[in-house]
Amino acid sequence: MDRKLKEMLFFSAFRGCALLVVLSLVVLMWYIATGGLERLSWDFLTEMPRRANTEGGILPAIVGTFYLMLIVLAVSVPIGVMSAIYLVEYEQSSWMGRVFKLAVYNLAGVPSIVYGLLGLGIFVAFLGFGFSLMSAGLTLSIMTLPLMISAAREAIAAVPQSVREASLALGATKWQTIWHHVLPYALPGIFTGIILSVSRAAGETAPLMLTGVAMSLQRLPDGFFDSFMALPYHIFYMATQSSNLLATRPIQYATALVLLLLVLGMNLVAIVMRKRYRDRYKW
Amino acid sequence: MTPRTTFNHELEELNKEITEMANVAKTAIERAVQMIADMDLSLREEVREMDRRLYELNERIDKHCLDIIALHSPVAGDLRLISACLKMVEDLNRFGRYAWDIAQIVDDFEEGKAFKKFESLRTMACLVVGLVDDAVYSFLQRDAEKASHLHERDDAVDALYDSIFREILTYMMEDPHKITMGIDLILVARYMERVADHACNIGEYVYHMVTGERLDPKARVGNVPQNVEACDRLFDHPCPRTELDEK
Amino acid sequence: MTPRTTFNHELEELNKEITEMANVAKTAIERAVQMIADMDLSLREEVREMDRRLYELNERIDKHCLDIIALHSPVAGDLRLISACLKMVEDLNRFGRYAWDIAQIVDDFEEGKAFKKFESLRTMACLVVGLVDDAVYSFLQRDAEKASHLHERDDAVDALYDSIFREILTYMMEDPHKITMGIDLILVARYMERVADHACNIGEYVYHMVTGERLDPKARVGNVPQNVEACDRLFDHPCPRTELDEK
Amino acid sequence: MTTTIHTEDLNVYFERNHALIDVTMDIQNNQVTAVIGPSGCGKSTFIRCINRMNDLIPGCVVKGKVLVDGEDVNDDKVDVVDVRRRIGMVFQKPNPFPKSIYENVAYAPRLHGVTEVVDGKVRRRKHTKKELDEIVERSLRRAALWEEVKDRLDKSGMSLSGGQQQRLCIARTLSIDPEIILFDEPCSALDPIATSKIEDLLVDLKKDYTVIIVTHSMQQAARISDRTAFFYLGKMIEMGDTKQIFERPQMELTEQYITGRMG
Amino acid sequence: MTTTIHTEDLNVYFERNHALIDVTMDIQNNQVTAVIGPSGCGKSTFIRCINRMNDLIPGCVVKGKVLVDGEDVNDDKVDVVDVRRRIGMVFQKPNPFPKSIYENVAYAPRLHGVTEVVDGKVRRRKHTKKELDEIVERSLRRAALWEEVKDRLDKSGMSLSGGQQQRLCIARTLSIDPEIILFDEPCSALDPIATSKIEDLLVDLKKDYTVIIVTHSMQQAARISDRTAFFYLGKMIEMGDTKQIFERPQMELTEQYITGRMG
Amino acid sequence: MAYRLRWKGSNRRRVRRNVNLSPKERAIEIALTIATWSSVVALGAVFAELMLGAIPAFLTIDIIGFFTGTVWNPAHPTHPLYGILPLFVGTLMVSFGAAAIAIPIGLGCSIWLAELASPRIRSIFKPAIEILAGIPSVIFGFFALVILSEWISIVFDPVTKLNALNGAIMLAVMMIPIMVTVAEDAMNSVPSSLREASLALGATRWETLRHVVLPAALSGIVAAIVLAFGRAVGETMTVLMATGNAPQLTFDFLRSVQTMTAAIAIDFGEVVFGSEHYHVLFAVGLVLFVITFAINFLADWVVRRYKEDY
Ligand SMILES: Nc1ncnc2c1ncn2[C@@H]1O[C@H](COP(=O)(O)OP(=O)(O)OP(=O)(O)O)[C@@H](O)[C@H]1O
Ligand SMILES: Nc1ncnc2c1ncn2[C@@H]1O[C@H](COP(=O)(O)OP(=O)(O)OP(=O)(O)O)[C@@H](O)[C@H]1O
Ligand SMILES: [Mg+2]
Ligand SMILES: [Mg+2]
Ligand SMILES: O=P([O-])([O-])[O-]
Repeated sequence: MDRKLKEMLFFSAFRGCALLVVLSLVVLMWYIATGGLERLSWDFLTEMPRRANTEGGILPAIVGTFYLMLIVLAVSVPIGVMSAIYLVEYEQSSWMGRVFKLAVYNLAGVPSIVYGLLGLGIFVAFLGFGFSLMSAGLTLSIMTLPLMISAAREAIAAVPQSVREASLALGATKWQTIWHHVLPYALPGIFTGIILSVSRAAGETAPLMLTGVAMSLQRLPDGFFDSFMALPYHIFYMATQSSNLLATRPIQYATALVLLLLVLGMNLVAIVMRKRYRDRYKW
Repeated sequence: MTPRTTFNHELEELNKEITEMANVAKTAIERAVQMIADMDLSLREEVREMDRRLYELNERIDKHCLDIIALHSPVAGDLRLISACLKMVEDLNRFGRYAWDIAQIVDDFEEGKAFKKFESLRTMACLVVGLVDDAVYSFLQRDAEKASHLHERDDAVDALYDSIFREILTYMMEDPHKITMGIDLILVARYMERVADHACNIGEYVYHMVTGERLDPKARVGNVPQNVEACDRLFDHPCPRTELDEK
Repeated sequence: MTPRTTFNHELEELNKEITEMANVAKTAIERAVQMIADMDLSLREEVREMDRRLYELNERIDKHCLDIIALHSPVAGDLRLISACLKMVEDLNRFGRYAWDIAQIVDDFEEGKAFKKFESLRTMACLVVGLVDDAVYSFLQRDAEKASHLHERDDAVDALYDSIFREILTYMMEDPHKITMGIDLILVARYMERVADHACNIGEYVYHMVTGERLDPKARVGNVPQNVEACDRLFDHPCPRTELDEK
Repeated sequence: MTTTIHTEDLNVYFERNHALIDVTMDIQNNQVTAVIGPSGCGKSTFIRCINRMNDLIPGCVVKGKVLVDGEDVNDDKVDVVDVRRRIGMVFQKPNPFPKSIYENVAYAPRLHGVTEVVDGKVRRRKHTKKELDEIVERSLRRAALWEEVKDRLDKSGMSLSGGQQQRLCIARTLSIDPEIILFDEPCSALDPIATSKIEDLLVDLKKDYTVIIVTHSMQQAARISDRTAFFYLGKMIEMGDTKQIFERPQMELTEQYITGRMG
Repeated sequence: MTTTIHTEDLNVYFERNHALIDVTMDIQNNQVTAVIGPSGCGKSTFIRCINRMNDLIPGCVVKGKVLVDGEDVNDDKVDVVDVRRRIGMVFQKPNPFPKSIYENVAYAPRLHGVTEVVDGKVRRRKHTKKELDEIVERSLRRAALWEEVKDRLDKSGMSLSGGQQQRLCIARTLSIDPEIILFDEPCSALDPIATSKIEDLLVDLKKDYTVIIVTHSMQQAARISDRTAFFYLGKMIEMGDTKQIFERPQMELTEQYITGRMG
Repeated sequence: MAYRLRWKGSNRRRVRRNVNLSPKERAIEIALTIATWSSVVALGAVFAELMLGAIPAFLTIDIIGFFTGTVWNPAHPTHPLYGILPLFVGTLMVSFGAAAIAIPIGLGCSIWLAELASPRIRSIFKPAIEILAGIPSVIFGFFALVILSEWISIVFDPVTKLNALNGAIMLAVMMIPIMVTVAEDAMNSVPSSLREASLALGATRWETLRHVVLPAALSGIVAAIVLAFGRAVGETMTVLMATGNAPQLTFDFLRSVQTMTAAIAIDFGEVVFGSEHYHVLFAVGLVLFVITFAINFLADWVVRRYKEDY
């Protein structure tokens, strides 16, 4: 019967697609992993780069990325979560909601390089932070803010209205309701959003290029207004600009592997958390 | 669109059955009274047949009412209708019994014409047939007003029964040979009195069915002129309201 | 835990009421018969009181049954119980009426001891009280077996009535002065026959209530030895089964 | 065209859970058969066996026979798609497709096309527009919905009220002219007024179809069904005429359940 | 401690939608009052006026008086939080907090603390552990749930069955010892057996509380309530003793609705 | 990244407020309002800054030439040419190329995942794909630069090793996880009751998928495509490293191209603050911003226009 045949043909094609996707990603990871493991060592992680990055480790890059994550965590998270709470629980005039929706929805899709321009214009030039950790960190913070807000907002809005009503009907005040019920139940979702945002910031390169990431430093940044190195930029730099591209390939691979592990690890945590959260609260 | 087709259908069925039963019961009483009036013994078998039919209908409607209650959980007006039916059938069934009892007694009479002499018995028969007729009518027409006035006429019947009883007693004392017949007459009167009683019961049920209120028992106390004038008409047209049957 | 507390509670209430009514009805009949047996006219007021009480209970239980149907949509056994109650109350009420009727007649007697002479009337009274007793018992005990046998005894009562009727007739023919009393006696017999009839009705309801089946009308045809031997016991102990009342 | 159903020693397992135990029963045609019982007793599982919807549940094993007109639907040789075409199903929550009302009803006929015999050869062709229009109108009329929607057949099925949606689902099922229609708690998401419309429709449908309905509401079973089956803990406890079940059930359990004394 | 409620010319508007029109009614204490009516007639809106849950709905305007023990809860001077503490509410879908059973019940008492008068001064303090334990046990007992959960108070409230969850919600409401308890279709998500347990509980609760219940099921209203109010299109059509409403309603509309002839 | 920017219940109206707020409650509300406004300001700054940066450029250079010029040579010491067309075409080539590869494969994969894969496989596959969506772009760029380009040069023997095809393929691999997660979500959120309804009418699984699930999920699928496309347009590092960075106007996939993002990233390395070049780069950024803005709007419009309520 042709109806059956059609079904079979299409379904095989879909299986083929899936296989292709798996294959391509496995290949990618395989190359990075095998290439990177060659050079990866404890020393590589804990030493300063030497001789124009051709030797030594990548400690400043790791630390720089870590600092960036810290700034994002400190700036974007509280503002993002608070905004999300306000938007879900308090906001009541329709125009403000619309403006917000517009801003957040569209700014999430704006290319990261554009945020780089912003950072350059405002933090580096206008506010005079110069090419520093602070400029880069704040830029990344603003870049991840839409992601943060919408993640937190979704998590908060996913707490069913019935829980709020239950709490209010017991004579709890609005804030008590939010604090005792909405936030705790939304927390895993918010955390997921936080981790995703921070890991996105960790892997982002383009804005850093405009806000002062350094090609090579023999030291750790000694403050938030110092210049810094970062893992993704280090990969880019070593792969395209450094003096001896071929000789430093192992370093490039290893750095890529480190970044990959860092970001994937964080994402994994986020996803496991979300899954557990979903299992835990089945409304 | 009124929903609940099945339920409405069942209620219609029930209504048809009870209408049939009411008409049969009424006719049975009328035939029995006709037998007294005209000594028309040919009606005997007919009355018996109707008695049987009433018994059957009693069973059937009873079961039907229970079905409806069990399956459709009627409330309000529907429930009152069904409860009225449940009770009414017993009374209607009794009509049949009494009609048959009367028919049997009339049948036994040696001196058929005896009844004719008892004007008051005739009057009573008139009253009772009128009562039954009105009871059935009030049910079919859902006429609470009419139903509420049956009691008053029943009181008239009761009074009449008392006087008939005394009359026949005197009559028997005068001529002991009439004792058998006298007793028969008394029983007939007694039966008719019972019929009137049951007709009143029907009135009570109808009243409750239509209004949702119980008929105030105190209303029974009041005494009302006895409407006997319709009597002759009744005897000439035994089923004056058969046009209702189609309802 | 059996749920539906309210419903169960209502059913219990209903059961209590109907038990009370059954006992009052039974007692009323017993007292009436006692009046015949012992010419104990002092019981008259008591019977009247019971008649009144029965009338009240009739209204009340009726209403209660409707409440339960309207509010709780009973099915199966519960529904059968309620339908049985709905019908039974009418019969029990009749018991009261007849008891009162009997009481009134007995009261009228000039020659009170007349009854004593009529052994068969006494026998009949025995039978009837036994029937009523058993009808009530079968209801209280949900005893379908017992309920199904009431008919047979009713046939005995009917037969007895016929013979009493003839007997009294002869008696009246012999002595025309006894006519009034004769008629009274016949009416008493008649009333008792009716009571037996109603007791049978109760039996039918109980049978249906317990088994869910209708009592086969053909079972009525069968004739069964008349259990008259319990009679004397009855007259000595008018309420032989009062221990059930607590149930 | 109507059909009898006969199940024999039907057993259903979900992994370790024995959800249906030795159900043997007969369902007559042109009747409404109601299936009642407490939650989780296997009512849904039972009717989903009849059109093999349980196939969709991973880990569900069905043993025993379900004979529809003498043919075992569980047989490997039987075409599931065809079984489902012959045995329609209406679900608990109204689930119209998010398409227009017309498309909802025309969907299945379009899929199946018309099977004709031309010159002795069996041929499948598409419906003409006119044929489809007719099918849609007929089905909607049959589902007592035509009058309410005839002026807006191109509106989304989702724009209807709950009760209308459910009738649309019924019309959709009728469009392929099934022999049997299964209803799984079709009114539990509806209010009393919508419910009573659906009930009327069900009673009307039995003239032409064999109808099986699972319901939580005993009153509903009482109101509309001719026969009632009572399930408890995966077993069929009692089956009989609805009147008999509700007036004098044979089993103690049934009486307990219908009088609300279970639990 | 119980309370009477009296509403006067209560009107509720949702934007342009006039959802409740001139509702004037009296609710007596220690009774179960049922509110019935077709879908969308304003039943929920009505009871949500009593504990001001409508405040949560954007665009909802409430006019008229709701006097609880003579005090207008709609008054601006009245503390909403306090109103809600005194008037408990149980919702359609069981909505326990995803906390342990114990925490679910202990939540509200913890919030409110104990108000004591020490040395002539009003003082608020926290409950001691023992007091809390007592409250939890008492509330759960009152909700007929204690026996079923006493061994697993630390398990999540979500792990209970639907009927148990609903009773947990009731226990939670009882924990603050409200004067009035409002139920908005508390059984519509439950099966008949669970429903009948809740109904029993409701009847039991009226000994100590004033109970108002919105229900879709007329049978339920009939079974458990003392008085019944019938709403239609935002108006209160009739209110009276449940027996009277179900045996001889005064209004034609009421009769149509309860006999299922509406629509 | 599985979070789609979806907003529920947006049309809010005034609710009745509690007049008797405790001081604590009031303070909290104020704090939250401040936080919210600061994020509004921060986000508004993005647009404002772009405008401010770009305006001087539009004042000094030929606007028409900017949009129609075919040569991009801003670094020329005397006659810098600011024709954005080569960059624009480069961007479109790479992203459309990527879309052409990613859409069919991604769609097939998401259908497989949503409809055919067994629950166990799905429960592993879905998170895996989500994790991959988080791989930093620089790593894809690195892979394209080092490995993929080698393979392409073996197969096609192109003019330059780093070319548009290289970028397109790599971008496609990047797009697929984003697409799959969002599209699979959309298909998954089609209630199974619709599937059951169709199957119960005697439809096959393919027919059910084709006529019921896909139409119902259409808005989500289109949104997935548009979203992924938007990411491709805005992607910087991958194209920067993969396409060879030659700002030439070409339609040959085997030649090097430069995208707008890459141009900004590269050129900022050497521009002087406040120079004309500096402001032109802001102008390019503004164009990019407008394009992605438009794409997002499109996605939003599609979702709303074809959204099915079930
Ligand atoms: N998909 C499934 N996977 C595992 N077990 C299932 C599944 N569906 C049903 N069951 C189990 O099978 C038994 C019967 O379920 P079924 O859905 O048939 O009950 P039901 O009578 O329809 O109940 P309800 O009235 O709640 O719909 C239950 O014990 C249930 O837990
Ligand atoms: N949040 C809301 N916004 C706008 N209108 C509403 C809202 N809530 C209810 N309404 C409207 O108010 C009217 C009454 O609604 P309400 O929820 O009180 O009805 P109900 O009787 O509880 O119905 P149901 O039985 O379906 O719960 C309806 O017409 C409804 O459309
Ligand atoms: Mg089910
Ligand atoms: Mg409501
Ligand atoms: O039915 P009755 O014997 O009382 O007329």
